[in-house]
Order: sequence, then C-alpha cells, then structure tokens
Amino acid sequence: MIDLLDIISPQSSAYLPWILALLILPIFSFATTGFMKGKAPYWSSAIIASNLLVAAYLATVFWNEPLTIRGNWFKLGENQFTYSFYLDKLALTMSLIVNFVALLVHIFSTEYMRTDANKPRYFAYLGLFTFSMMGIVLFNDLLFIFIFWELVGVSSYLLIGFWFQKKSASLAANKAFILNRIGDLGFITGLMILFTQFHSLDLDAVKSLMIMSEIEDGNWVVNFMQGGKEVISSMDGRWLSAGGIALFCGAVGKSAQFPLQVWLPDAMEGPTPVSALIHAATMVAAGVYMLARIFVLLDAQALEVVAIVGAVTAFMAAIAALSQFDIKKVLAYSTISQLGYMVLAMGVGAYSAGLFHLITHAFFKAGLFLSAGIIIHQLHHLEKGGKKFDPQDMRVMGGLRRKLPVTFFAFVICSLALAGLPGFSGFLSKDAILLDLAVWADIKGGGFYIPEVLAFMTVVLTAFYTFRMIYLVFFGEFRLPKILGDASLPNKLKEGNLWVTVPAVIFALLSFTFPFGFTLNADHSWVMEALKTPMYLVPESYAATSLLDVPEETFHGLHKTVNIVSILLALAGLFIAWLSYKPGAKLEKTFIERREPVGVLGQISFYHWYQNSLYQNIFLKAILAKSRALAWFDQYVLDEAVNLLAKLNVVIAHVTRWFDQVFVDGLVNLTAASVGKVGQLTRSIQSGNIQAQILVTFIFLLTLILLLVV
Amino acid sequence: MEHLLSYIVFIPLVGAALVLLTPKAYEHLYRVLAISSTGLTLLLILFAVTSFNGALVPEISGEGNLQMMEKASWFSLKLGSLGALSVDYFLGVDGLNISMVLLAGIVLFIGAIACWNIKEKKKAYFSLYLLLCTSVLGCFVALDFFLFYLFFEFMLLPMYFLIGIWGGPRREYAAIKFFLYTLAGSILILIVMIGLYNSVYDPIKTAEMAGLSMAEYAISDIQSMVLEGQIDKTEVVKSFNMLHMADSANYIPGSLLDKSGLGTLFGQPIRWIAFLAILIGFAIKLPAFPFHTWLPDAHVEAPTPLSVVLAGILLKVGGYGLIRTAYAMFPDAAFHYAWLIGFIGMFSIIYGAMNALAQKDLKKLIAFSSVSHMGFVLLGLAAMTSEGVSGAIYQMFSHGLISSMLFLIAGVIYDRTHDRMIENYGGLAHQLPKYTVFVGIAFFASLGLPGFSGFIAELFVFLGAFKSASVIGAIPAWMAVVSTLGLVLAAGYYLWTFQKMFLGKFWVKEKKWVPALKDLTIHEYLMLVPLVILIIAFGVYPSLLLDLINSGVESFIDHLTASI
Amino acid sequence: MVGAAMQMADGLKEQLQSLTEGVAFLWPEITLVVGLLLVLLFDLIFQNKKEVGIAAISISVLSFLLVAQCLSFVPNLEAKDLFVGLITVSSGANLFKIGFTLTALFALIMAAQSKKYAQQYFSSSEWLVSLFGLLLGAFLMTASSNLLMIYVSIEVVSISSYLLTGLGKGLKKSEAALKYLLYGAAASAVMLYGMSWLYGLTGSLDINTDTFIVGMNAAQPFTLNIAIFMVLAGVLFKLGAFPLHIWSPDVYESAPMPTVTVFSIVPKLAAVFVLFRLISSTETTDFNWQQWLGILAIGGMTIGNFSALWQRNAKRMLAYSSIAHAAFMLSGVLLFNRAGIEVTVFYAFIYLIMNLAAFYLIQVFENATGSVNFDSFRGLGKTMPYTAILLLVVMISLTGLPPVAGFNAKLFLFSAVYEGYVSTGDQIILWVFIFGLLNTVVSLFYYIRIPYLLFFKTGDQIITKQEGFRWHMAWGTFLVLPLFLLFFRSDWFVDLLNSINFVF
Amino acid sequence: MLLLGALMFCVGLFVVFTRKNAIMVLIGIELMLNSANLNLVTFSRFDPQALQGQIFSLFVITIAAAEAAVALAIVVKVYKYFKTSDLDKINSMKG
Amino acid sequence: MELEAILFYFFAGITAFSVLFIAVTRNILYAAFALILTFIGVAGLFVFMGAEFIAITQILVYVGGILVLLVFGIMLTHRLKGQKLKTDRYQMLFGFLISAGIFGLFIQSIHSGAFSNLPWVDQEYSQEVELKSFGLSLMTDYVLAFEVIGILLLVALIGAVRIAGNARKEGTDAA
Repeated sequence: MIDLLDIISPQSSAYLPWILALLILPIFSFATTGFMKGKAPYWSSAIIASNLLVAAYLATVFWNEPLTIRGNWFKLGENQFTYSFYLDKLALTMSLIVNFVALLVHIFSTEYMRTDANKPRYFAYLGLFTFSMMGIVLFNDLLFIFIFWELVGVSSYLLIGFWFQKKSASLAANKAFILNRIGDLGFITGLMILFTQFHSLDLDAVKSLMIMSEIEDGNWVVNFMQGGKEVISSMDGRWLSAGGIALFCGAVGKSAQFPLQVWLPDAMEGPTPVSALIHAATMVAAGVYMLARIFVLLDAQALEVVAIVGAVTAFMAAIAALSQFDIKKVLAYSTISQLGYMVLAMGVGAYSAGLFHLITHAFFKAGLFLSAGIIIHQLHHLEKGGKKFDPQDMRVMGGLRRKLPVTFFAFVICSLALAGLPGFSGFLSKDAILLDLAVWADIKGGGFYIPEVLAFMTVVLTAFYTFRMIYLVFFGEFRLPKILGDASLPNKLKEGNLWVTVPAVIFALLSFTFPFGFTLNADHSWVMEALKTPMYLVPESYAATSLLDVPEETFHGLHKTVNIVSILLALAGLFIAWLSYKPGAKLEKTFIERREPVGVLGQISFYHWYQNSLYQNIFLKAILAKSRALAWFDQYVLDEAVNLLAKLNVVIAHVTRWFDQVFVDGLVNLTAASVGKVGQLTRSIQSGNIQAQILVTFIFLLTLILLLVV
Repeated sequence: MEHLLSYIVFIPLVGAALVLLTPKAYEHLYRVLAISSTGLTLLLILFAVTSFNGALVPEISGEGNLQMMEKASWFSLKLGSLGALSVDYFLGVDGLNISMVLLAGIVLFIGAIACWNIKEKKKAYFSLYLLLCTSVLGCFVALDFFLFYLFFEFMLLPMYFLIGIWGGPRREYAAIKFFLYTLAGSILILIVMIGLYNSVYDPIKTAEMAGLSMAEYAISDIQSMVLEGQIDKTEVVKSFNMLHMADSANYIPGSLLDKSGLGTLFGQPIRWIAFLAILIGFAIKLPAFPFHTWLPDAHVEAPTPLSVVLAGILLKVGGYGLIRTAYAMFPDAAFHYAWLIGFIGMFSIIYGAMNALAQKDLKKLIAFSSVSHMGFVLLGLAAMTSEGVSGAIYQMFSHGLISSMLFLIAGVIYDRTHDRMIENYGGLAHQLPKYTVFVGIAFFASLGLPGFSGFIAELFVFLGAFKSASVIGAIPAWMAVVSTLGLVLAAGYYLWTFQKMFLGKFWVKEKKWVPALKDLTIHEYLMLVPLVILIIAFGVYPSLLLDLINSGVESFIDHLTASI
Repeated sequence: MVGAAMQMADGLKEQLQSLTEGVAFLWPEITLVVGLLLVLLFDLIFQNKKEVGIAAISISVLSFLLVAQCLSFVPNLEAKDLFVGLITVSSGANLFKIGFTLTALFALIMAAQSKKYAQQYFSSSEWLVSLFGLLLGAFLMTASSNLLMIYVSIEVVSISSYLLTGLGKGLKKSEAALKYLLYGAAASAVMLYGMSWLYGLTGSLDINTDTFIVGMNAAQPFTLNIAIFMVLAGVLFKLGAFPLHIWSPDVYESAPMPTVTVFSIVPKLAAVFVLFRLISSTETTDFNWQQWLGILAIGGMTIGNFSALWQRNAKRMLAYSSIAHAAFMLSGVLLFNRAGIEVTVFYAFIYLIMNLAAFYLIQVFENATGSVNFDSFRGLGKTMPYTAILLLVVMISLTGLPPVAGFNAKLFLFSAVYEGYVSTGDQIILWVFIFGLLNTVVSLFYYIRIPYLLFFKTGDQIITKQEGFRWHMAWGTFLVLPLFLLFFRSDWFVDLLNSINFVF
Repeated sequence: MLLLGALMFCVGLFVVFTRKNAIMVLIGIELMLNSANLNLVTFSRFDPQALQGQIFSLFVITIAAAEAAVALAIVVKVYKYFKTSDLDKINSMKG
Repeated sequence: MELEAILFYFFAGITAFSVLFIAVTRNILYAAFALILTFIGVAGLFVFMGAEFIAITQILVYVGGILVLLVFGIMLTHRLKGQKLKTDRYQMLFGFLISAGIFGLFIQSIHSGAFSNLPWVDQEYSQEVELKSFGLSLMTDYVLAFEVIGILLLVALIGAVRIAGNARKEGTDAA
C-alpha cells in the first residue's frame, strides 16, 4: 500500500533557486518599487523583464521533462504539510504568459501612468500581483494555490481601488474582493473535503490517492498508509462530486462565472492596463488554470455543472456586451463571455482546447484592452483644461481610425481574433472548443444540447458586439467635438507614443494564427500538442466519459461542420453589426442620443440581466437588514435579557424586602382592615414596627413547624 | 534556569510593588518600570520558549514530560471525613499552554508600551496593570486548579478598576457588567472545581499517606487499590491537580463525578452537567454567543491598552480553560455535547460577523469580530481532531496578535480625535497614508488573508471541523461548511469599513480634527511593527508555533479519544 | 441517719473539691469579673478625668486575657465537665473565647478611636461593664452544657446587649434598645418554654448526661420537634439567623460602631457553639436537624442577601450581610460531621476577622465623613486611597473571592456541603449548596457597591486628601493581613483545627 | 397543669402581639416566662434529683426581674424622647 | 385530699381567669393587677407541687419587685391627669390566629407527648423538698450559675440606673 509520506517526501533540485527567483523577483519589486519615486516604472519593468528571462530559461530546461520540487512546510498533528513546485508545460507556458503580459503592461503603464503622483505605488502593486500570480502557477499544492489565489484577490483589490479617491473605484474593489471570497468559500470547502479524505493537499498526493479510491456502497473509500499507520478514509460518495463543485466555486469567483461574474464589469474602475493584465489576460484566467490543475479530480456531475455554468456565463455576458456604452464594459463582458467558453471547455472535457483558448484570449484581450487604453488615454488628454467628459464612453468616440491608425490596427486584429474569424488565433481555439462541445453534446444527448446551442449563439453575438464596437469607435465621425461644441478638438487628438503602441501591436501580432502554428486546424497547433488532455482519476462509477475515449472519427466527422457553422455564424454577426452600426445607420444615430437602451431586451442586456440589482437590492439589502436586526437583537434583546437577570436580582431584592418587611405591614393593614380601623391603615404603613416583626417571626416559626412536623 | 516560570509570573508583581513604592515625585518612572518588568518577563518567556522541547510528548492526564515543572506543596489539610486535601503550588508548561504563555508575554509587553500616554493616577494604573499581568500569566502556567482559580478570579479586579476608572464615558456600566458576567461564569467554574476536587485524589500523595512506597508500587497499582477499597477512604488525598483530574482512574470510586458513578441530576448525568457548567463559565470569558454581550461594552469603554490586553489575552483564558479543564477532564461529556459546542461556535462566527456588519463604532466592530473569531476556537475544539484543536490554539494565538493590533489602531484614531464613529471619517488615506497601510494590514490579517496568521488558524479549524465527522464523529461536516460564511462576512465588514473610513475623498465630521490627524508616531510604530512582523511570521511559517504545540495536541487528542 | 449525714458530708466535700478544681479552669471568666469590678471601682473612686484610667484598665485586662489565653491554649485538651456538669471546658470553646477577647479588644480600640463618642465610652464604667458582661456571657455560652446554664449565659449576653444598645444619648438608640429587648425577651421566653418541655421530656437539664439523651430518644417525635425548635429559636435569635433576624438591622443601624462590631461577632459565634452542643446531644433523636437548619440556612441566605441589596446604609447592609453569613455558618453546622464542624469554625473565624475589619474601616470612613450612608462613600477612594483599598479587600473577602480568606472559607464550606450531599444523598443539602452558590453571586452585587462608590464616583464633600501615615492604616493592615495569610496558608489554621478535638 | 402553662404562654404571646403599650408587652412577656416556670416546677415534682426544675425556675424569676428592670429603664428613656410608650409610634427607622 | 383538690382547682381557676382577663382588658393598671392575681395563683400551684420556696420567691420577687416596677413604669409613662390608662390594640386578628394556632399546637403536642407516661415520670417523688438541700445544691451544684446571676444583676442594675438616669437628665436638658 502506498504510504502518503512517501508520495510527499521531499524532492530537491538544483533549480530551486531559479524557481524561487520567479517568486522573489516580483515581490522584491513590490517591496522596493515604492521607494523609487520617478524611476519606479523602469525599475519594476526591469525586474519583470528579468523575471521573464528566468521563466524563459526554465521553460527551455524543463519543457520536456517536468520538474517536481517538494519540501516540508510544517507538521500539523500527524499530517505533513509540504510545499511543492511542479513545472510542466502548462505551468511553464503560464509563467511565460504572465510575465510577458506583465512586462508589456509595465511598459504600457510607464506612459499611461506618467502623470499620476502615486505611480510608485501602482508599480509596486503590479509586482505584488505578478508575485501572487506566479505562486498560483508554480505551486503544485492546493493549499498554496489557495493562498496565492487570495493574494491575487488582494492585489486585484488594490489595483481596482488604485484611484481610491473615486468612491466607485473603492466600491468596485470591495465588490471584487467580496464576490471572490464567496467563491473562495467553495474552494476552501473543497480543500476540507480533499484533506479529510487524503490527509494532504499536495496535488501529487491527492491524485495518487484519488486513483486508489473506490466507491463502495455509495461511500467514497480510500485506503492508504500514513507514516506506517493504516488510514481508511470513508465518506459519502456525494462528497466526491461536492468536492469538485466546491473547488469549481473558487474558479467561479476568480474567473467571473455566473453567478458571481458581476464584479468584473465594475472592476473596470481600475486603470486600463490593469484591466488588460488582471481582468483579461491573467488573473481571471487563473480560475481556468486551476480547473485544469484539478481537472482529473472532477467527476461527471461536477463537470456537468462546470459546463453548464460556463455556457450560461458565455451567453449571458455576450448579451450584456451588446448594448454597453462604455468601451471597457464591452470588453469586460466580452472577457466574461470568453471565460465562459474556457470553463465550458473544461466542463465538457476539452482540456487542451480550453487552455488553448486561455492562451489566445490572454493575448488578444490584452491587446484589446491596451488599445482601448490608448484611446482612453488620448481622449483623456483632451479633457485637460476643457470640459469634463467620460473618455471611456463610446458615444464620444467615432472615426478614430484616422487619428489613431496604429491603435486601429491593433484593435481590429485583436477583434478579429475575438470574433473567431479564420486566420486569427481566436478562431483556432474557439473552434477546438466548439468541436469538443459538439461531440460531448452528442454523447450526452438530451438537455445537454442546450450548452451547445448557447455556445453557438454566443459566436454570433460575439462577432456582433465586436464589430459594433469597431464601428462605433473607429468609423463614422468624431462625435466629441459636437457634444462639447469644441471644433478644435480633433486636431488635438494624437496617436499614442511608442510606449503604448508597441505593446498593443505586439499583442495584435500574437493574435494571428501563426504564433500557434501555421494551420487552421487547432489539432495541429503546438499548443494542443503540448497540453494534452489527461485521463480522469476519479473512481470509475463517478467518472465522466473522457473525450479521449471517443474515436478520432467522430471528431473528423464533425470537424468540418463545426468549422463552417462557426465561421458562418461569425460572419453573420459581423454582417448584422455592419447593418446596424455602419456609419449613418439608424441604430448608430439613435445610439448617440440615448441615455440607455430601450426595450425589454435592450434593458436586460444593458443591465446585464439585472443580476447586479438583484444582488444589491435584494441579497445585500437582506443581509444588511438582517445584520441590523441582529445587532438590534443583540443590544436590545439579548443584552437586555441578560441584564434582565441582573434586574431580576433587584426585583427579587424588592420582593424579598417586601416579604421581609412590607409583608409585615401588609398583614398589619389586613388586620387593621379586618377590625375596621381604617385610620390605622396609613399609620401602620411603616416598617420597623417591633410587634409586627415579632408577629411575623412567629408566623414563620409556625409555618415552619406546620411544614416540617405536621 | 530553575523556577523560571515563577520568575515569569511574579516579575510583574515585583514591578507592581516597585511602582507602589516609588514616590509620586518620580511619576515618570512608572511607565518605565512597567515596560521594563513586562519586557523582562517577555525575555524570560522567550528563553522559556526556546528551551521548551516540543518533541516531548506530554501526558495530559499526568505529570509525565511536563516541562519546567515547579511543584511545591502549598498547603494540605485534613478535613475530617472529607479526607485530606492537598493544594500545590504547581506550575508547568506543555504543548497546550506554552503558546499562550508566549502570547501573553508579547501582548502584555505591547500593552505596557501602549500605556505610555496614561496621564492621570499613574501609580494606581501601572500597579494594577502589572498586577493584571501577573494574574494572566499565572492563569496560563498554573496546573493546580486552586492556583488557577486564584489567578483566574484575580484577573477580574484589576480589570474592573482599570476599565472603571480609566475607561470611556460609560465606563462604570461596562466595568460592572464585565465584572458580574465574568464572576457569574467563575462561580460556575467554582462549583465544578469543588465537585472535582471532592472526586479526585492524588495517587502519589495517597500512597504516601497510606504508607506505601512509590518505589514498590506504580501509580496504576495505587489506583487499583483505591478502586478496590484497599486504601481507606480517609487516607485518600484529594487533589486540585488539574492533570490528575484529567485521568479518569484518579476519580474516587462512587464519587459524584466518577465516570462509573454516574449520579444524575435533573435526569442528566452529573458529569454532563458539570461539563456544561464549566463550559458556560469559560464561554462567558471566551465569549461565545449568547454570553458575549459584555464584550462590546467592555471594549468600547476600556482604554486602548486594556482593550488590547482584554482582546489579546484575557479572552484566551476562556479558550485555554476549556481545553485544560472542560475537555481534558470531561472528554466523554465533551463528545456528547460536541454538537452543541460546534453549533455555538458556528453560530458565534456568523452571529458575531453579522453584528459587526451593523456596527457604527469602530471598537464595537472589532469587538464583535472578536466574538466571531473566538467562535472558531469553539468550533475547532468541538471537532476533537488534532487539526481542530491545533487550529483553536492557533486561532487564539493569532487572534491575540491581530486583535491587539486592531485595538491599537482604533486607539490611534481615538487618541487624535476622541471619536470612533466609522461614519465620521472618510478618505483618511490621504491624510494618514502610513496609518492606512497598517490598518489595511490589520484588516486583511483579521479577515483571514493567507500570509497572515489568522488564515492558518482558520484553515486548521475548518480542516479539523470538517474532518471530525469522518474521523471521530463529533460534529457534522456541514458545520464547517456553514462556518466559512464567516469569512465572507468578515471581508464584508472590514472592507466596507475600510472603504468608508479610508477611501474616497478626505472628509471628517469636525473641522478641528484635521490638524490633530497626524500620521503615526515612533511610539506607535514601536507597537505596530513588531505585531505586523509576528503576524506575518506566524502566517508564513506555522512551524514556529506548531512545533511547540504539536506533541501536546496529539497527546491531548489521544487522551480525548481514549476516554470517549 | 448519721451515716447518711456523714456520707452526705463526704459527698459534699468531694463536691467542693471538684468545685475548687473547676475554678482553676474558669480563670478567664474570673479575670473578666475582676476587670469588671476594677473598672467599676475606678469609676466610683475617681471623679474627674477618668477616661484614661478606665481605658487603660479595660484594655490592659483584655490584652492580658488575650495573651494569657493564647499562651495557655492547648489544642487537644480533654473535654472536662466542671461544676457537676454545668459547664464543659474544651479546646474548641477556648478557641472561640480567644476570638471573643480579640473582638472585644478591638471594639475598645475602635471606641478609643471613634471621633464622636470616644469620650462617652470611657467617661464612665457602664459601657465597659456591659461589654465585660457580654463577654462573660459569651464565654459561658461556649462552655455551657446544661440547659440552665445555657439559658443563664444567653440571658447575660442578651441583657448586656440591651444595655450596650441603650446606653448613651440618642433617640434611635433607646428605640432600638427597646425593640431589641422586647424581641429578645420574647425569643428567650420561647426558648425557655422549650427548655421546660425538654426538661419535662427527659427529667434532666444536663444535656450531656445519658438520662437526657435516653429521654430524648424515647420522646414522642411531635412534641420533641416542637420543643427543640423552640429552644432553637432562642439560639437563632442570638445567631441573628432567619427567621429571628428581624431585629438586627435596626439595632445595627442605631448602635455605635464598636458595639455593633461586638454584636455582629460575639453572640453569633457563641450561638454557633451552643448549636453544636444542642445538636450533639440530640443528634440521635427524631429531630431532623438537616431539614430544619437547611431550610433556615436557605431562607437566611436569601433574605439576608437580597435585603442587603436594597440598603443604602453601610451598617444596615452589613447587618443583612451578617444574617446571610449566619446562614452560611448554619449550612456548615447542619452537616454535623467532623468536616462540617471544622469548616464552620474556620468560616466563623474568617467571618470574625472580616467583620472586625469591615466595621473598623467603615468607622474610619465614618470618622472622616460623619456618616455611614452609601452616599458619603463617594469618591473617598481618591482622598483616602489606602483605607479604601483595605476596605475593598475586605469586601472581596466577604463576597468570597480569591485571593483572600473569605474564598477559602466559602470553598471549604461548600466542599463540605457538597461532600455532605454525596455521602448522605440528602436533597436538602443539595439545595443548600445550590442556594449558597447563587447567593454568593447575589452578594457580590451589594458588596461591590462600596468599592464602586469609593473609586468610581466623585463625591461632593470636600475632604482633604490624606497622605502619609495614619494609625488607622496600621490597624487596618493588621486586620486585613490575616485575610491574605489565611488564604495563602489556610493550612496553618486548619491544622490547628485538626488538632483540636471538638467535643461538645 | 401543662395546659394551664400553655394557656398562659399563648395569652402572653397574644398580649405581646396586640397591645401597643410597651408595658403591656412586658406583662405579656412576664406571663410567658411564668408559664415556663409553671412547667418547670410541675416537672420538677417527678425529678429524682428533685431540684433541677425548681432551681431553674428560681433563676428564671431572678432573670425576669433583671430584665424587667432594664426594660423599664429603657421604656422610661424612650418615653422621654417620644412622649409615648406606644410601640407603633416609636419609629424613627425605616429600611 | 378533697380540700387539696378543691384548693388546687381554685388556684388553677384564679390563674386561668386572671390570665384571660389580661388578654381581654385594655386597661393597663387592671392588667397589672390581674397579673398579681395570676402570680398568686401560680404561687399557690407551686405550693401544691412541693415548691414552697419557689412560691414564696415568686410572690416576693414578682409581686414585690417586678409588679412594683411595672406600676412605677406605668406611672412614669402616663401622666395621671385624667388620662385613661388604656392601651390601644392592633393586629388582633393575626395575633389571635397565631396565638391560637400555637396554643392548638401545644395542646396537640402535650397530648401526643404523653408526659405522664414518660419512663422517668413513672414514680412520683412527692417528698417535700428540704430547704436545706435546696440551698445546698444551689451553693454546690449550681454555684456557678448563682455567681453569674449575681454579676448579671449587678450589670443590669448599673445599666438600668444609668439608662434611666441619663434619660432624666437628657429629658430635662431637652425640656
């Protein structure tokens, strides 16, 4: 029998310093950048650049043979807690992406934040973020993943709330953190379940023991040795599914899945480069990354939940993106929607496809955000000295392609990738997902076609809102001068400098297919090769049908159909967008004047299915009301009740006093009344009457005698 | 060093005496005396902790492997047919209390520094404070119930006066409330204590009394002789020794609290009732719902250093008491009532957090968050797993540090404006950036962010509580799951408070506060920085504490499971 | 005839011999009488400025007595019947006598320090004569083993008490004295009536003789119960226990401080001793002491404590508190086993010290403010810090909290009660236990009032801050110190109690 | 004889309870004491030692006298203050 | 024997009657005189029970001493200026109930106590008590009590004089 302690025995490697460097460099940046004042951007960029180099070096060394490093952290009772790093292709890829995007964002921010007084703080936060993100990526231990998971949450909180003097920013930061926390409850519950069953949270240990676990009489049983002692863990089999779903909850929070996705649009209050880094490329993808890490531990039921949540999220967010005015909001909803795709992919078992989409999305969405950032940044310059306006509002834009040509280029390339048109990276990865989804739906049948339908509808919607955005921003005429009544404005608008354009263009270039293989078939991409879908490890009776078990032919059969359908749908979306929002189209005109979309669908879309209102007005209010009620209860009922005991004391004291002395007078009065001498009544209401006292004494004596003797 | 623990306990007392003896003319020396005596104590405690051997497995129900033990007969009486009664001066540390001693040393020292600004009646203040130090430290190292109770009760008076004289506007009410509540609790403990020592004998002293040589007989021989009645009843020496009380073989056959005796009262076994009594007694101190209502008042009215000591260390006496007495002595009852305790723990977590959400006073908010956090202690204990109990101890330790910091922070703003209403401030981050950083750290630490000690503690409690169902079956798994809600609520109230007070545009209610709002002073850094370092250190490297307590907790769990 | 006369003469001779032998054991009482007479003579002989002389005589007599008693104290004395069974001398009684002497001595000190009345106490002999009379009566109470002697000694104490209350000027005093007297006379009449029945039932007045015990055992339960209960009533009156406690608040309030101090201690403890005597000779009868005393104890604690809550006057409060303490002692007495006796005696002595200290310190405050109303205590913690702290300690002790001996006293008492319940399974003992603990909580509410007022409130009256040394601090410390000592080393005293053979 | 004693006792008690005048109360008490004496002497008749009861009653009489003396002294004094010897009017304390 | 019986019942009757009269009358002086009757009656009964000495003492002390004191007391506290020497009564109902209850209790217990059947009352020692043996035993067996009583009287008298004397002085002071 396997001994748990053998599985998690320490493994050392000469490369440990390198791996640690990946963590230490960013945290070093966090610790020192704050003191750098004006040089902060360069300093932190240099650090991140060197970190990228380290990551690249490690990638070259360990690409083909994964490295495990493990050491003891602490011992709790008999349970050894370890830290472990696992550098496989996934981790290496992620660390490259994170560092790469981070570096570009650093560079971009150098210009974007140039005038901000607090920029050292900003770059320090970026360092903290990179550190936390690297932690998630590198560690192979669920506990550590969770720890960095939360730290990522904090850095996101700090960055969203970076402009904390804006109340909306600070509230958005709160919202992001709290909703993430709700997801984390699930995560921590998952940790509890796994720990209870396997006595360790090291992924190697969990996986090894998961293979050995069995379902017996509906109980999930696993038998192993721990330090020479035999352990039999057993719990209701349903906890297995629950564990998967619970862990997935963490991803729901972090990756902004339904029903916790409402924080992401609000998070756009943060500086735009942050949105690019955190809320598009990396952090929100961490949920998907985590799902990939625990992929093999999910059982059929959990996977179904994952798939459904993913599909619903993708669709809902796509709808919401249709009618937004704020360019960043559109991008935010689009991010949610794309994350939905990834999660859906994980749910249907399309591990490689999901991760592929994660990678491609990281680039094209970062590109989109950075381009949007350039627009916002440049428009923001116009604000100086002039009237205030919202530089993120698409209603003030229009026709910018002439003023900002490079940005336009980057934006469109990335948009095409987002819309999933052939030749762009998005096409490859989305196609792979749709294909696997189709196969999955075929296997499952019945209601499981719904996710498929939703996913395909989302394709249309994606294309639509993407091009709607392009039309509104870059085509037509520049609307701002009209709104502000200042005709000189167009001349003032300039293209961003190299600090900002270069990163955007780099991302745009990475949104083409070629970095991932010169092919239109995802299967031929090196990414799909590298990140092979693993087998499920859960007990057989609980395991889902793995796509690996599906014969190749099924895929081939569907491949073409899916390809064509998705391209057609995307084109359809493009076409509708062109119809509605081409310069001079009816919708385009009304769009500018509206304060908010009209019609039921418009409203639902604009308000994102009213989910936010539901939370704010019903759940949150209910909780706050309840907490106030409880506080009231605590202060006025519970406290009073306990004080009442004290008061009761006083009352008893009164009663006893009454008994001891007034009672006497009572008797006296009674006597007086009984002989009709009412006049004595008042006089005898006095204490200290000795005869009455004697009398009462004798009453007591007599009573006692009667009680005890007779 | 011999008598190390005695030095630790009594150095503050000596300090108090010195303060009393120093004439008023040298008033400025009082605080120096206070700081130096608590500092010396802390040094000795650190020495004790470093020389503590965490690998030794203590015998919870006996004196085996107890470290730094000091035992001297205090007095022993023959009380006629009551048999003989022996009270010892008995100190010692094992895995269950070493961490608390360390915490006490740290918090009391920081508290002493926080006393710096006390202006009136210094002599009384500092002597009372040092007296409090002695009683708190004594509580943690005393292993004789009588001695423990002495220290336990004696904590009340200094606290009563410290709150009542140097407190806020409603100090009298708060002081009396604190006093009466805790006293009511301690009466319950007293009842059980009487029952216990009437039921428990000291096998070694009994052997002495009966003229048997310990060289020839093992303790178990003596125990079986008592069981079989070979030793006369009047020769049985009753004991206050808390460790003997934990060994069910040391109960006089047929006595009230003897396991096999199982006398009943109101239809319940007396052991269970005794357990409940002692549970309530310490739950008041802890405090757990519904006995917590003294806490907000006491905290709000207490001066800052006292809030620090109260939250940082006094509440822990409750938790420690539960471990050392209720659980160690009545494992069977503890198991029987595990559900109840777990439920109270869970309920306290959520209830405290919900209440905190509605508070307008910063100190009250922190007070309710203490209720919530101490709920974890109960939950962890109820689990009766090594993770749970370790978590409970860890939570006490970490909460001691974190809540100290929180109250110091509340004190900082109160010192400047004499106002603690959350709604009276906004955007303080502009005016007090460094302070804001510390507040942020404290808030995040308290809401259980990884990297800070609170997270480790809460994680352990969750793991232990969840595991309980499948290992020992003390509490159902859903309790752990529901309790996680506390984390979200904690995030809610801390972040909203943070947002209201520190973020947004700078705004304070009264104009005149603005000049007073200066950033942290060196003196405040001196208190806050060490706390931050400790909180992070214990959050990143739990072995610092776990190595001390592990074997103790293991042994404790073995003791519990063996007697269920 | 002659032979008979001879025989009778021989018998008489023997008797006389035994009487003279007995006189030797009565030296404390004789000393008292001598002291009494000395004071009286001094008063008669000198006309003016008698204070110093009278005080000197009385204090030196009492001091001599105290020292001599302490020196001659032998713990394990064989109990001796003297004066043909009229009295029994025992170590236990001697111990109590030491306590009484100490109390009286302190009462003298208090009298000497009293601001208002110091003149009055020593200007003529009556007060001291009455005090000595009371002490004599109390001494005899502890020794009496004969109904006649019990009655006589109780009456000596009572009449001296009436006089002590009534002496001196003041409307309240005479009123209280009258009430006290009427109440006491009625109570003693009841007791006497009960005694006459006991005599009728047994044919003997000597409660230690076999005839008495045999007679008691043979008696019909109903009659016996009533008879013993009537006798008990008289003792309860002296003990100030429920339900014959009603007089005490009025008397305490109006009598001067030193007198009250004596009242609250000496007769009470003497009554406890008499109770022991009564129980020991009627233990085997049908009279269910546990039941009776249990109910009385519960009633006493409850009424005493709860009424005390209501009080606004320190003396009245202490009166009720002493009612409660009497009830606590009763709950020790009712066990009537070795442990019960020891803990009761322990409790009694701690009570003695606590009460001495409490009254002493309150008198110090009274001297300062001229009042014993609670309001006058406001803010005195600031002006008289040391005394206030001493009083705080005493209050803690009265409540029964560590680290003062009041805690040990309660602890031992409750332990004994608990053990009593375990060994007998008598439900009433359990209730006594429960009520005792609850009442301890209640008692805190009023004991804490005084420190609360002292330290937390600010007073209106302007009393200059007292700094530096005052004699009363030394005396206060002297009284409070034993409370600490007996907490930390209660074995010293308990060992002493252990070595005493309590025979009644 | 015992019945007579009991009657005397109870009448004494009744008088103590009901008469306002302090002196009447004293009379009642004397009656109670005397009833006890009556008992003692009655029983003394059967006493082999013959004397105990009688001697006891002798002491009782003496003590009664002393008590009466003190009582009257106090009554007189009270009268000076209150100008009455009615017990229900002698009342300066409350509590 | 007949005569003795008649006398016995006569005295008993006097006692009972006068006692009841005290219970009924409101006049203090009447009550005091009824008390004399009672004492005389009781003294008579004492004689019948062989306690002549006690009987004499009773008459001497009570009638000669206590009653005189009482009457003095009455005089001192009631200025005899046409003022009726009457006392108010109150608590009649409860006083009566309690007294009657206790009386009932006594009767019940005397009845059930069966004093005449007690073992020690078996034989009746109706011998006359010699005054000599009475005195002897007073001076031997009870000498201690005797001495104590002496001191008690001393103390009581000093005290009583002081109290009453004081009062007069103060009274005049006040007046």
